[in-house]
Amino acid sequence: MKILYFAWLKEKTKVSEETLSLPKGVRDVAGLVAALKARGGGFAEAFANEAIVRVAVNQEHVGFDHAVADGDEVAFFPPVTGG
Amino acid sequence: MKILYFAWLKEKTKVSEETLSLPKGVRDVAGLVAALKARGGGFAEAFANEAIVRVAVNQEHVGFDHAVADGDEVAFFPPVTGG
Amino acid sequence: MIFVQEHDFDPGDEIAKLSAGNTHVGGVCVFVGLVRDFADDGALQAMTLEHYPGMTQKQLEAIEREALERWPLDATVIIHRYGRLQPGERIVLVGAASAHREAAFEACHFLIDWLKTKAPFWKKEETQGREHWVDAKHTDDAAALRWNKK
Amino acid sequence: MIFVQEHDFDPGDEIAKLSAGNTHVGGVCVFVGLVRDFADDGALQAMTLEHYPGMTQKQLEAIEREALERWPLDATVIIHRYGRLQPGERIVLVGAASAHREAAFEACHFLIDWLKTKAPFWKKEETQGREHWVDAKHTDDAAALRWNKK
Repeated sequence: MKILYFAWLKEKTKVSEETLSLPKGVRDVAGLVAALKARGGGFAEAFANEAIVRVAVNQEHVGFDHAVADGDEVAFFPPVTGG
Repeated sequence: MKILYFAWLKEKTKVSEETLSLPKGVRDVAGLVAALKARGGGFAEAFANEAIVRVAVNQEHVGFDHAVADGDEVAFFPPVTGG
Repeated sequence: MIFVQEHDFDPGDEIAKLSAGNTHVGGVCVFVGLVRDFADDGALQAMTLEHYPGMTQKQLEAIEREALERWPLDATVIIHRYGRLQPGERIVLVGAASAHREAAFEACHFLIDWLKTKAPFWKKEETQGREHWVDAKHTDDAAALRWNKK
Repeated sequence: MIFVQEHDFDPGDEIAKLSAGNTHVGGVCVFVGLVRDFADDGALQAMTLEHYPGMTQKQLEAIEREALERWPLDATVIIHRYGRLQPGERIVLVGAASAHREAAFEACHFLIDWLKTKAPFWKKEETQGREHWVDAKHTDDAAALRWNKK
């Protein structure tokens, strides 16, 4: 699966894009976030307050309870501020 | 006083502008309309349905109960349709 | 700024002028009204806009002043044409610039709604070779009413 | 029409295109968002707009499609820039053209409100020599909520 990070999530993780295999036992966004957080460092920091993190799976806004599968494109970002 | 007519009121009265002395006993727009109507012909026709006639005294929208005096500029027109 | 004129105007220029030299402006909202090719009774060949010159300027200034009092605006503009116009031609432009998007939107909406019921303009349509004066719309009255202060 | 681009755009051209060749259009409403010279914590030197390329186009198309379904529109446009922008520069333009004034106004308002909460753009402000990401505004969420179907 492809994981993307934007805005301050990119700055904290120091990663804009990475490809990884679906971690074992992970079925939804919440599970994926827990797995990423477990890496510690910038990842733990980026997801410290999950309430201010938004997620898109395959370029659609979804909730943390949305399913994820290998092959998905998952993006993490703050609430949008364009316009 | 100066009287102005616009749109179909001008077409019915065949007058766009006229100057006249305040008719005797006329104190308000309603009285002025009655005096103009009494001329008959196009004037009677123009004011046949007073509900669809609007009036401005000295270039301000007013009601038929508004006072008129010599020296006033009184304009009669249909509800506005610009924009 | 108020302009009552027979000639056309340039919407791009007007948008630019609403924020020219003022980097406090965060949003500009503009509405342009055009002559449509249809009327209630069929295809429209042209329309003629008559107005009450002395009063028009005064009324539009009052409408603009009201908008400036109600919203935190940096600039406003109203341009209204008169004379004979054909389908596709511009009739009117209203615009408002503000630091805040909502203020720009609401003020622009207010300007056109109030103009439609307060500015002394009358439209005569030419359809099927006949001319007739356009009746005022109840929907315009209703639209203007929403801006009455509670 | 959707345009996500680094370069500037011409609001006058966009207004013209919204009714070009279509004399059924009676009203065009356009909103232009500009970079202001101030931020919550002081004077703003510049801002940088980051976005999520693949998703941006898709989301803006969905927002435009929703507007076209809700109102009787003849044309719509959304242009959003990204990259580094200075005070006074244009960021975004949304516009709608319709036979009816209310439809043009509401659709235009809807486009910018939904864009503000759904399009994946993020602003980083440069103030007092420091950079920081802009927080989302509750007022933007509230503005977007009003368009939710009852």
